[in-house]
Amino acid sequence: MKQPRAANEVYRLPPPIFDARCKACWFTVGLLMLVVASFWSLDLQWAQFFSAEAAASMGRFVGEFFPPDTSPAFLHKVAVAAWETLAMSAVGTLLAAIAGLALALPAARLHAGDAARTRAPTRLLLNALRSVPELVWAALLLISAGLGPLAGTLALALHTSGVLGRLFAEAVENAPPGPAEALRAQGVGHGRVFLYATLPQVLPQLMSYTLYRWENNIRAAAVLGVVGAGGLGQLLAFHMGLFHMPKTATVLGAMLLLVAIVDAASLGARRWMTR
Amino acid sequence: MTTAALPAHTAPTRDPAWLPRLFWAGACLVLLWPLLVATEFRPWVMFEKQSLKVSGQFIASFFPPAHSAEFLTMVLKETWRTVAMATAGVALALLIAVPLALLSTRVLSVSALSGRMARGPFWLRQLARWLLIVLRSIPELVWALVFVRVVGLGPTAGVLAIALTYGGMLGKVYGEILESGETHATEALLRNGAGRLQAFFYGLLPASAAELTSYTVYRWECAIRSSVILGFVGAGGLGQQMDNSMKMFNGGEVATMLLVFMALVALADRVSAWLRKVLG
Amino acid sequence: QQTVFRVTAIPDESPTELARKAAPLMKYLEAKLGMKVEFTPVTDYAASVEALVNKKVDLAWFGGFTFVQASVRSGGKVIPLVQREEDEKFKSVFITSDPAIKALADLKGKDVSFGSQSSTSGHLMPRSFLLQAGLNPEKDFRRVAFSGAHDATIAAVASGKVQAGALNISVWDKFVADKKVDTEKVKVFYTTPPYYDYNWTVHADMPAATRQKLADAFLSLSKATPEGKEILELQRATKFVPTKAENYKGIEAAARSAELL
Amino acid sequence: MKIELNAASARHPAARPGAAPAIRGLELQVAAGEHVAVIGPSGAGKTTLLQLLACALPPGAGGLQLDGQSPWQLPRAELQRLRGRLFLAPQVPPLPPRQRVVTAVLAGRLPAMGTWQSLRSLFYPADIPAAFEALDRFDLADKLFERVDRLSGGERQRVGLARALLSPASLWLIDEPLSALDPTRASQAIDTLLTAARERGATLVATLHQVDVALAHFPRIVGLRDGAIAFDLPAAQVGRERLAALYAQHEHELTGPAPSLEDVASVAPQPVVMHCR
Amino acid sequence: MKIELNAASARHPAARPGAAPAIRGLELQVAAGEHVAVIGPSGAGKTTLLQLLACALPPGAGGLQLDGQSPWQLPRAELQRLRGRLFLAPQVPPLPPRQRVVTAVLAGRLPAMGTWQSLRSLFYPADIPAAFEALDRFDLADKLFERVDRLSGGERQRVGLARALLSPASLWLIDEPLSALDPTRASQAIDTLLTAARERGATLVATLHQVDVALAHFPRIVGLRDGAIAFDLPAAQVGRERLAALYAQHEHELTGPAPSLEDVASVAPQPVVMHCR
Ligand SMILES: Nc1ncnc2c1ncn2[C@@H]1O[C@H](COP(=O)(O)OP(=O)(O)OP(=O)(O)O)[C@@H](O)[C@H]1O
Ligand SMILES: Nc1ncnc2c1ncn2[C@@H]1O[C@H](COP(=O)(O)OP(=O)(O)OP(=O)(O)O)[C@@H](O)[C@H]1O
Ligand SMILES: [Mg+2]
Ligand SMILES: [Mg+2]
Ligand SMILES: O=P([O-])([O-])[O-]
Repeated sequence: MKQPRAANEVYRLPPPIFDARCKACWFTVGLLMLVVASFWSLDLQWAQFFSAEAAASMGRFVGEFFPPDTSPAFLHKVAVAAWETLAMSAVGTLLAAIAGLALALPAARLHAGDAARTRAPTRLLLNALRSVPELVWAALLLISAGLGPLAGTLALALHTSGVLGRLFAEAVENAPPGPAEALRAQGVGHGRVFLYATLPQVLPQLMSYTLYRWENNIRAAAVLGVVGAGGLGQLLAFHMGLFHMPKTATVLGAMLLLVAIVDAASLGARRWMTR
Repeated sequence: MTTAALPAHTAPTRDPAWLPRLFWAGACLVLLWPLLVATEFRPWVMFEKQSLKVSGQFIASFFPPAHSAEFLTMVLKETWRTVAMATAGVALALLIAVPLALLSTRVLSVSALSGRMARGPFWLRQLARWLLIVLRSIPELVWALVFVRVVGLGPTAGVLAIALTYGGMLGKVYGEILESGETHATEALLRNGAGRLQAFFYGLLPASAAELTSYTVYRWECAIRSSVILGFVGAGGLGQQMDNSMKMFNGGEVATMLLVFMALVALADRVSAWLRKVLG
Repeated sequence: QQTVFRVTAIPDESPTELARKAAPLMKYLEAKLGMKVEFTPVTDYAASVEALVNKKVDLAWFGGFTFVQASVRSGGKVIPLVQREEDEKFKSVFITSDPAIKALADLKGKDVSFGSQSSTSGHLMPRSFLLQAGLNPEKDFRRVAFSGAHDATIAAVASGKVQAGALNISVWDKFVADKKVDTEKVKVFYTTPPYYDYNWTVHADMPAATRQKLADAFLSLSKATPEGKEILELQRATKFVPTKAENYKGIEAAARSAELL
Repeated sequence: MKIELNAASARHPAARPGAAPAIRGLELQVAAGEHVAVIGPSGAGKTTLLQLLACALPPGAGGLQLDGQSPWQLPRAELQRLRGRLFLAPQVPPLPPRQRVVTAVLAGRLPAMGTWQSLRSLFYPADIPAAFEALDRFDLADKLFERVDRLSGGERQRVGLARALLSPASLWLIDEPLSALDPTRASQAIDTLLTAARERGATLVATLHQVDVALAHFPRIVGLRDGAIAFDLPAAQVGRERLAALYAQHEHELTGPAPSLEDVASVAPQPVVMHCR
Repeated sequence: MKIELNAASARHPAARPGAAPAIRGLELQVAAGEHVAVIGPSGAGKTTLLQLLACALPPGAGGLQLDGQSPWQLPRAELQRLRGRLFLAPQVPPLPPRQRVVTAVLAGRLPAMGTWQSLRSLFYPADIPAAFEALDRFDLADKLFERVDRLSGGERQRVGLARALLSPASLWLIDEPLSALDPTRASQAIDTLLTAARERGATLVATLHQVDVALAHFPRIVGLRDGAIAFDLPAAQVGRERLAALYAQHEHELTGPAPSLEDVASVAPQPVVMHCR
């Protein structure tokens, strides 16, 4: 069989990609400038940071955490607080995942030809939900729901719905289009195309975002404690402010444990689903 | 040609996955109950007349947003400060996150190609994971206090605190994005003898670049929002002002700053969408 | 030779307010010390303690309890320099928006807000007097909240978020004077006995000469000069007087018995 | 379902601005119930043609009519209803990972299922016997409850085809149904598809690279090249020259004479004389 | 590269606990530079066999030796070096979306490139002429700078094959290289692969469903069925009974006599007498 050879050199570089690249170049330059300007305008004190004395001082601080307070009375208190934090973050995340899933479809452009009329308003709603920090939501809700875990839970749920809605929408937009297109060609509606074709593909992604947000919310719930929502956060702020270092260490240990559990759950869930 | 005409076997009548599904659904419901109790989940109390009235009053105090020239200049200055700290913090966080994420990604493990990861790399990966967990589960405030001791009050401690916690978060999420995408191409490269980094750049990155950048932009946006903690160590910023006005129930000021937050978030969204388009 | 003199303060009020209050004083100190003086407001009590203990600032405005914390953490290496005359007999007030609350005992089963957990007048002393009155906040109140600052406590009580709160009397007086609070709705129902509070503290490694110069600068402030008048009024002080570590033994004892130290 | 394409052109939305459309001025009439095989070199536009017919890609110019209606002029609800009567089996089986075979196959019936029923079917498969039956006709019944990402290439492809048997469509557009199948299963698959199409009177348009199979099983063959129709003939009239010209490589056109017969014939084992009936 | 499989078994890690291993007690010796075609029904274990040879799946039992070494006993660095001498082209081309063809093709050369050079090549392709040349041999040179997700199915497959030409491997494991190709391009592709393998003395193991192509081009044919070797013969000795038995359907074994010749032959156009040389 004869090997056909091209007589001409075909490979002139096509412009479009390089155009895109160059837009990217400009973007990169802009980004670098922003970073440089940031560091420059902040007048950061690096010199003091890299000295033996600095390391020793930080070491002493960390050393104060040991040994953590393991008296049964305090452990019991921490366990109760950890449970409260876990409950707040779990319920908040669950509510948010449901809301996020419901908002992801209207917020996504499901295929190239999708007019996506609901996309802009839904995105606006999602943006608004997540622009308001959890702390502010909590403060707002504290007024109507009163002190206690409910306000914290709902604050987490509201803020997280905004976050998950957006992340879910993007995961849906990024999913390989093949399976969905096949069903769409058959005239199956958006919702069912999502359930039968897109969801199985993006499920690990959604799951890992949700579990990750749960983990995040454990930390956030800790911060919310400051606003009177209780849990590990209130304990942490209390003992940290009073320089009760061994007690602080116990609280930090509990937070570490919660985060590690959720991390392991997320790892396990992903392994289980992508096996 | 013979096909189904030969009834060699008959259709099963039951889905074998049925019982486990039922069991897990039930288990979830049973687990949910104590959680709802612990959070005192009674959302209807919010819709009692008294509650509605107070929240209505507070929301009403949002209008008009504060717009005195002095306040606006202050907000402008603090906004830049916040943006600068968030940018610097995230930039430093990337230095921590990228190597750790590459280290902890299983898809890039050469030994895992053989089914099970070898012991050495397994523990190295585990170590990286734990490092990431510790980095992100210790609240920014604690880090900030550690750093105040050596760099004093001011933005340095705040930026470092953001860098460490966000390094932990970014590292973890990068790892997850890399692992939950399509890994077929990467595996093929590794199997054909390409190096780890090569496989990352030629197989994994093109498939998840959009996702990775959009997450990074999102984290930047979070850094802006979480600048409350920066105030703890005297770094200032919008978050601190917001916290202030919130505590004082100064609705007008809160409204102005929320508008600024929304604008920044919308900007981040725009950038993220554009990047997705370019990379996607 | 040091070129910048760093100052901070515990955030018993909002940082903007702190910065506003501090500005003329810093200008004054700059002139007296002959070097640049920089004031950094923080929102966390612990951060200001850590900063002074580790000599990252030279001068700090402490409450009685924060001073004790700094003294303990540094092994006695901080020196209280001056205090306001008012601080020798400082008081806290308990306020409420609930007409049913008329005495400390009525607080049982209510939501109560303190200031910051590290606050003297907003937490330690009110708690100490509550304990003396036979009330244990953790057991007897429905919920204990920490608003973070005195002005925030007023706001929390005024908005009905909590039924009662405890705070610094001078902030209360200022709010009343400035008509920032509706005294028809929010009322003081208990005022504590007096105790030693706030001071300006330096670290012990400061050269004695500088220390002296600093103390003199504070002590020579008087309402007679327009500059002194402005500063003293902002600080809500009649004049500054010398102080010493022994003054705060009582606070330390209260902190130990309330198990806060 | 009847198909009419009048001078239709189509291009992929993502194609380079300068590039020629993938389908150029195509004329095609297919009667209801007819079976047509589309053959042509790689990149000819076969897949694009099927997408055009499946209303997945709007024609850039020219007209498309299905059963006398212009789908792109229909109101959305109507279009959706029309689509419920189409079935497109893409070249790569469109199976999301983690789905079970039974769910993937039953998905073919979605247009005929109510929302509620389709939701329920996610938790408990709605019609296990039907899925079993369809799979069995492709010799795959034993994989009914397997996950689709744990199948071999050929098994996945057959799952994609089994879906067609459950769809309520009257126009089947099947893109390279045999690419991953061994000869026996290929023959079984094409028999099954043709029989099933005949049973329910569905129109069948399939693209194929197996010229021999196409000639043996389909009464009508459309040759596609560079987005245009090279020939449209009854199978018996498709001669070897036509095939040689259809599959000839581009360079040859430019630089030399039309490829000799051997070029094409060499695909088959040498002693076999192919494509001559 | 020399291959030796001694009573090797292998199962997919995700396979059901009770399921039989996909490869069972396989004996296979392939000399360096030999060209072998593996044929067999869908689900026989062809892909699994290639994965086993590519050190992608460890043998559960039995031994695998490549060039006299047991890859699974090698230290990891050695194993990875060995992998650099293997090339596995999966059944579905492993092309990440958004990548350009030139990059995807050059990725075949990664084992021979330093990290730095491979990074640089992301920004500007390192060896455009080599990629062009490789693509040209598959009649695809005009798509050099196209994005891989904007190619037709056959074009994608050829990109995957072009990658082999750039890889520094001495053992090529190619999984169904022709599944999406038309006869002419299939013939060209298989010619190119065999010529290139011969040129560099590489061992080539390819799985194929096109029995005719396998018999015509490969000197040695291995028939695989149910994870075991059904026959391993020179192409000339593979008779039609063997093929018929190889591809027979499971039901037939259980319920009826061995399939008649026509069953298999019907795959080819009727008048053609296939597989008989
Ligand atoms: N998504 C796309 N975007 C842009 N161009 C495309 C896209 N898909 C295919 N093309 C181009 O359109 C032309 C026709 O492609 P099509 O997929 O219809 O070919 P085909 O006949 O199905 O080929 P094959 O036999 O290889 O599957 C080709 O030149 C191809 O490169
Ligand atoms: N990832 C997997 N997990 C579990 N089982 C698998 C997996 N991949 C394939 N199998 C099973 O292993 C057996 C052999 O599959 P293999 O892919 O090797 O077949 P094949 O000969 O390549 O078939 P085809 O011609 O259809 O590609 C099949 O029964 C298949 O169902
Ligand atoms: Mg195609
Ligand atoms: Mg296979
Ligand atoms: O100023 P305080 O320490 O009393 O809050």
